Amino acid sequence: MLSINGLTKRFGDKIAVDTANIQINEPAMIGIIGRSGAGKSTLLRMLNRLSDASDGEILFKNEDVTAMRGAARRQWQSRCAMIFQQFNLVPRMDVVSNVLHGTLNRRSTLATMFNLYPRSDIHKAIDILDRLGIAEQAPKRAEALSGGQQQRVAIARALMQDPAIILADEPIASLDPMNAQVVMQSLRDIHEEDGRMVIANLHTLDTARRYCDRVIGMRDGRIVFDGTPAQLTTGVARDIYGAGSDFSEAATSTEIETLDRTDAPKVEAVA
Amino acid sequence: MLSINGLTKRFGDKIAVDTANIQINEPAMIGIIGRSGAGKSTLLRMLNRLSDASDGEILFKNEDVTAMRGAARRQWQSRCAMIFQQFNLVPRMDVVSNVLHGTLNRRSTLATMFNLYPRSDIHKAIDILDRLGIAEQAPKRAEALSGGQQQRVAIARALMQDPAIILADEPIASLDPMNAQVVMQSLRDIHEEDGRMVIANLHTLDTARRYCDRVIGMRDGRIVFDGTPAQLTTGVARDIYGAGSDFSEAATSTEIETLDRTDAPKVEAVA
Amino acid sequence: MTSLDIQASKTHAEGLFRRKRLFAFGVPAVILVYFAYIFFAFDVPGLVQRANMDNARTLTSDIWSHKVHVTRDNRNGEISYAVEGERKGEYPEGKRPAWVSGADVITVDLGGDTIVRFLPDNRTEIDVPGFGSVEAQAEGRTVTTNLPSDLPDWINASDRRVAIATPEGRITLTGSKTEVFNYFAGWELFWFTFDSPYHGMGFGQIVFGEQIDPERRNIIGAMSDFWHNKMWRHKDIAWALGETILMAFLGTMGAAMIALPLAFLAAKRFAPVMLLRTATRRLFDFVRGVDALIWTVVLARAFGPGPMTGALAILITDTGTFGKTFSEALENVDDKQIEGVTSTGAKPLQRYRFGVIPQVMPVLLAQVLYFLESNTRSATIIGAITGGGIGLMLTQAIQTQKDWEEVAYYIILIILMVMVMDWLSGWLRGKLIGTKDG
Amino acid sequence: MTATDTTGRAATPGLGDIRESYLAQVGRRRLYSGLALLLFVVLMVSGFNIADDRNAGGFWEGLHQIGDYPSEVLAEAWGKRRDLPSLIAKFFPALVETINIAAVSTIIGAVGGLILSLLGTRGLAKWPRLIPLFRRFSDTLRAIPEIVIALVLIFILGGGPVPAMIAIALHTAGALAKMFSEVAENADLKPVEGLASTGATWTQRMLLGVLPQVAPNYVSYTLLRFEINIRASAILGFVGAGGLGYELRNAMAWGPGRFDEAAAIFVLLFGTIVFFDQISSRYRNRLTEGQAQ
Amino acid sequence: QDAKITEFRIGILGGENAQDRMNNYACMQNYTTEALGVETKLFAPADYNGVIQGLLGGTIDMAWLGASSYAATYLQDPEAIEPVLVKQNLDGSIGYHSIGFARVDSGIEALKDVEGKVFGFGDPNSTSGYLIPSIEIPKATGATMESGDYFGEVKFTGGHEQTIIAVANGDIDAGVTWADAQGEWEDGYNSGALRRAVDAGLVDMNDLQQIWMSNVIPEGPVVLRADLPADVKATMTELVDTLYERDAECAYGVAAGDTLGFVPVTHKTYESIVAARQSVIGN
Ligand SMILES: Nc1ncnc2c1ncn2[C@@H]1O[C@H](COP(=O)(O)OP(=O)(O)OP(=O)(O)O)[C@@H](O)[C@H]1O
Ligand SMILES: Nc1ncnc2c1ncn2[C@@H]1O[C@H](COP(=O)(O)OP(=O)(O)OP(=O)(O)O)[C@@H](O)[C@H]1O
Ligand SMILES: [Mg+2]
Ligand SMILES: [Mg+2]
Ligand SMILES: O=P([O-])([O-])[O-]
Repeated sequence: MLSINGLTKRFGDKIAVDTANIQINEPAMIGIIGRSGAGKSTLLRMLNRLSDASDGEILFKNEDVTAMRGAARRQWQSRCAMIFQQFNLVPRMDVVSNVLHGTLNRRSTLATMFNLYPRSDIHKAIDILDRLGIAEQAPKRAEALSGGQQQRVAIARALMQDPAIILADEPIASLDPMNAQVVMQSLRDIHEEDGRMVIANLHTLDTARRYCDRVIGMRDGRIVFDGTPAQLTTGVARDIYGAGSDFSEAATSTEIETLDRTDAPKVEAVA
Repeated sequence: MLSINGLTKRFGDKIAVDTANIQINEPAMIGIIGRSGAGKSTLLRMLNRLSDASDGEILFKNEDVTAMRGAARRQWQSRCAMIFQQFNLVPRMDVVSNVLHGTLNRRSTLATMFNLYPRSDIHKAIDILDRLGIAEQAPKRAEALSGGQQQRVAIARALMQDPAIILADEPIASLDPMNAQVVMQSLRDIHEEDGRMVIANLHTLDTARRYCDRVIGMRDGRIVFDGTPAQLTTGVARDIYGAGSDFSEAATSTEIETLDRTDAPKVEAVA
Repeated sequence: MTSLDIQASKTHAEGLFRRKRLFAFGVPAVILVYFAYIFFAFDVPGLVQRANMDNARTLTSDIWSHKVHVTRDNRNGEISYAVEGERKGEYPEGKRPAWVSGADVITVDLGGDTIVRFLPDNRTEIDVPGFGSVEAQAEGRTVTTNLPSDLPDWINASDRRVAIATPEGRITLTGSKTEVFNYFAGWELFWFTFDSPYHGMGFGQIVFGEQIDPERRNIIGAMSDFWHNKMWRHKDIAWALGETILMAFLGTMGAAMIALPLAFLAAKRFAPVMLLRTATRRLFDFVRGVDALIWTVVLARAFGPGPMTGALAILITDTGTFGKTFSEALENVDDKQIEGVTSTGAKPLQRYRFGVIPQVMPVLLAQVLYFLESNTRSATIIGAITGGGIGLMLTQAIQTQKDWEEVAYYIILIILMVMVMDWLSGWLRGKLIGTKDG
Repeated sequence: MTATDTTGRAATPGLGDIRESYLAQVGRRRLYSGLALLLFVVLMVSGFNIADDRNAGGFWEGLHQIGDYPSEVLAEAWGKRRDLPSLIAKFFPALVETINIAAVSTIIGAVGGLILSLLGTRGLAKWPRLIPLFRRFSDTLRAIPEIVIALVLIFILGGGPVPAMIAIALHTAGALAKMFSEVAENADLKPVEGLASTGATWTQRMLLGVLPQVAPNYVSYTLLRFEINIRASAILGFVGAGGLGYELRNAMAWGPGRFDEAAAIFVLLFGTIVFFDQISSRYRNRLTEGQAQ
Repeated sequence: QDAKITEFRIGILGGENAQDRMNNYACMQNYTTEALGVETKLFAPADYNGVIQGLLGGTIDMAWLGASSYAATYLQDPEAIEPVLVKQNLDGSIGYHSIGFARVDSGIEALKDVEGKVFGFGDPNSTSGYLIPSIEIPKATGATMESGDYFGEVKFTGGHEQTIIAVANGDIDAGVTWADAQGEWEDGYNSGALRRAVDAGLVDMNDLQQIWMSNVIPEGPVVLRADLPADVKATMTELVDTLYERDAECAYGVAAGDTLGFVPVTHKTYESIVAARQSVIGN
């Protein structure tokens, strides 16, 4: 289905992604882990064609994604939604408008210039928001929402694209544990219910373990691990993170359960 | 010496200080404790005449401080120095200048405009800074100093005023435990060596106990305790803080020793 | 710290204060020296000598008062009555002020027992209380009087001209004419001129009273006569104010609309071609540097005098200013939003529309609205050069130096106009930036 | 804990309501922005037509002639380009006068604006009750175009640079007072209070407590104003006060034969404006950057 | 070329209060609208150059120019305008004079008394206010008109009215303006800038005295834009020509004082002025 062959990205001398090979044959939920600077974001940006690969190719259903230009590239981007750590919404616009940005590729430029969207799209946007549990935020400005809500708006925008693949670049890194859980669960639900492929960069091991069917580990631009969560032992993790024996998983955790084990007060989740 | 009679401050309906009566007959070191909003700052600000009393009087050596206006009031302020929680220095000016501001009341506006401070004052300022252990910071800008150093500059400015009374409004609330200790010790030394009266608002019990000859407790604007540190039992403290039986002194402590009892690393005090 | 170190510290601090003192004295001293140079370069001492305080007095009294001239032409004996001595202010045939009486001997009662009598044979008699009676006769080019040789300072007499200034009014006599000026508070003929039937009518009379002019309903007639007042020219002034605001509005908005697309060309992140970018920036610098003043002169040749020329001058200069600030704002946009929109497969225009415009709009609007107010002032000045709007009326009224009440009227209107524009732009700023979605 | 979705949904009011109210909101917004846009377009179009109508020449007829005048000037100036340096030298004193007017009025205006801004800022004012008074006063100063005061003063004081200088200074004081007080409003009051506690007078508090904080911004605004004032000073010369504007008007008015003079003056004026524009924007960048650090 | 016009634009020379100028021409505006059947607009730019530029740029159709302004326009574009009529004085002549004057109390009685003092011209494009005096006065003084050469300072006040006020106020010691030099000095002569200033109540002629007078200067022409349709030119020439007969009061306003009306004129009348202007440019 998705086949990444020898994908490489160079910034000057620096090799951010080094001949990455990944084969994905079914719409799985995949987590990419690795420490800061490992090349996770760069990989995802190449997948979405936000940046060009220096070498190698990406094939989706045997189409060469890396070769796409202009309209074809934009067409690809619309089928391959992306979610960012900082949400990357338009803060001054209302939530529904932000979600509707997911349809930009399909609509004529002129109509969208004046914010004119078909009524059916608006209904669909609100349905998606409802599915993510934030329908009542619909008329508010995006900047008025909490981080977790904003990320769910970003997911809604992604869903609005009706994409085959959803890429998520550290979607929960800016969120508190409670919101992190809600967002990850949403991604998982989307994967399970809609059967979409989800590839998420994650910087905590336990999240990857808990939500992903398959985990890819990167280190210094290279893929150093590719397997099931079960195969991801502490030893392997130490390898990926290049850490010594003092490495403790809890230090990278953002899960509520992990925190609950310490003395922090228990937090109730309220949507 | 200092006699506060029925001193009251109202902000609209709110009574911040309610008929406070305090008699101080000798230059003591006095700590005022009480929880946030108890009226400690308001009381000190009235003493320094930064704000006017709504009712009551302050007598110092039988002079009515509350009745002073204009130059007389500024004259009083120069005899009654004040130290603030946020230091209230001029951050963009050098340390010596900040200390010399303590002489403003004695100098003409024109002279200060042209930085015409007598050489003797400059020397004195540096001597004071030396006494507080920060002489080598003299030429730096105040904003370049650490919190503890800035507070010592503020104390130097107060000393420069050669005041009869030093008021200190939570002088250590913005400082880390190590700096807090240095600053409190400086105040204590000044009190002991120069025989100046020091009145300090403190929000931790143990600091008050450790450094003060006399402790005044305030609650909701009223003085609810006035006695020696020894008389300040945990029961009395609970009264002052309006806390239940779960009240623990450690929770309000900022002392290094207190912290040391927990697992925090030991810090060496460097002057 | 050792005592040696302390000593070093002290010396150091002394040095510090010496430097600070040098600075504290130096800056004012330099400014003082500069002012001294200016004092002589601008010839301030000469100016103080030349300053004409009489003019200042005329100005201040003219602003709040008016005078009615009673003039006898000594060659034909005709007597005319005119507000401010102007043709448009002349009393209609057969009418005269109430304080003038008599037929052969015309008596002008200036009030306070000061009385001027126009006698036959170009003779004039003036009663000034506490001084006595002055008699004068005009013959050919000379004036003879019974005045003694030593005169009080309010009388200025030669054999060609006599001027008497009493607290009640002024009288000047020359061979050709005898003039009496009677002063009154207020702006005369502000509402209606003498030829209007509504002159001298009260507000109530006009609104609720009987129909005054059989041809027209009172309110319509009164409005029309007020609007067409020949003396104060309310219609022309309203148009002039309108033209001034129009210049500011068209210039500012036009400039903003042109500068916005150009600013993209000047912003690094949107215009990868360096040459184009630099060219655009230099263009901005050029149109700004040439200044509205010169643009006005240049454009006047192509478009002639009028508000369009002024508007275009503002437009061109501000295109440069806006271009510069807009492109700075564009340089500082946040990438995240653009990237977010891009990642959905949006087309380039859509990227600008949703990724960039919502971000820069508040900055740009604030800037544009601020300029709208300040350009109202510029338009006043540009009008004075290119011949349009309230600016020209004001400068010319001031240059002719007589109708100071009109000048005052214009100044008040200009200040009000600028303040209203200031308020309006502030209000719009709040409305648009506070609520508008990109 | 995974039940967030359902709890979220339970709190949701009827989905239909949300749709309806959102669509209504969008409709309203479209209506308002549509109306605003329409109003703007109508204003622009009718404004353009009115201006075009009241202008002697029409916009479209004039457009192709836009280069006529400059090309005449340039042609003559180019023909006599050898005289240019001596002409520039000849008009240099007038330029100095123009710059002097701008400089003096900027200094005086800045001092006036400084005092007005301190007196008109909440938290700093010496007489808090008089704040509205000082604010209205600076508003009025700001609202009066320089030309008004200059021409009135020329009547009293006679021609020359002083009326222009006073006029620009007054306007500058008003304009700077507003910008200054916006800065002063955000000034940190802690140092001021610290100084107050030592018994410092109001002047000392402002001088030592406020000025050091606001100085970079004040200097930056003053520089910006200086650049504006050079333009103002040139324009006032054009309508009656001395300096470069006066020379420019005479040269331009005479027309062919003195276009070389006009060009020389233009070069001086343009050069000066660009020079000070560059200097002031560079310094302003430095000042504000220095502050950010 | 014979296209219909949609409006007719009259320019009025600067140097006087815009409102007064508009007032004086209001009657003319009505007659023109009546005669041409199109809207007539008046424009009163701040100075002479405004009208010159308007004529050159084709944005003004008719104006009464001064001789020097005519020469300026002619020199820049000989094809732009046609002189058609000239004002006739009460004695039938078509000339006027540049008058040098000063305050009576200044002690200045002749040009020689102005040596080292401040001398004021009007508008650079004025014949009487600049061109002629700048040629004739140096002949009388034997020095140039540069500041500091003979006169202490030479200024341009901007226009006739400003010169008169500047002299009356003492801002300048002496200045030049125009008059027909007929009638009484006390009245400001029969027509001219001084007469207008007197009529407007600006000055008292007793305060001023004449210190110099130029040779006769040909009165400036009423000009029409050359590109105007022939019938429009004919109508307007006829209208101005007969204005005095039609409405003497209006002619008084338009012609700045007492007049016998307008008579035909051609470019030939102004050849000497064109030459004079060229000679000044040559300097
Ligand atoms: N635009 C760029 N120019 C130069 N180097 C870049 C650029 N983007 C990324 N890099 C470099 O490429 C390497 C990989 O970066 P990347 O952002 O992909 O890492 P990451 O795994 O996403 O890390 P993080 O967890 O910090 O987001 C880093 O060393 C980074 O410095
Ligand atoms: N300027 C003011 N206007 C209105 N109310 C005020 C003002 N200053 C203080 N108060 C109120 O007066 C009460 C006493 O305040 P004060 O600052 O003296 O308390 P405090 O004991 O110093 O508390 P903290 O520990 O927080 O500094 C508080 O309730 C406060 O809200
Ligand atoms: Mg990353
Ligand atoms: Mg407090
Ligand atoms: O050109 P004139 O000013 O003399 O009419």
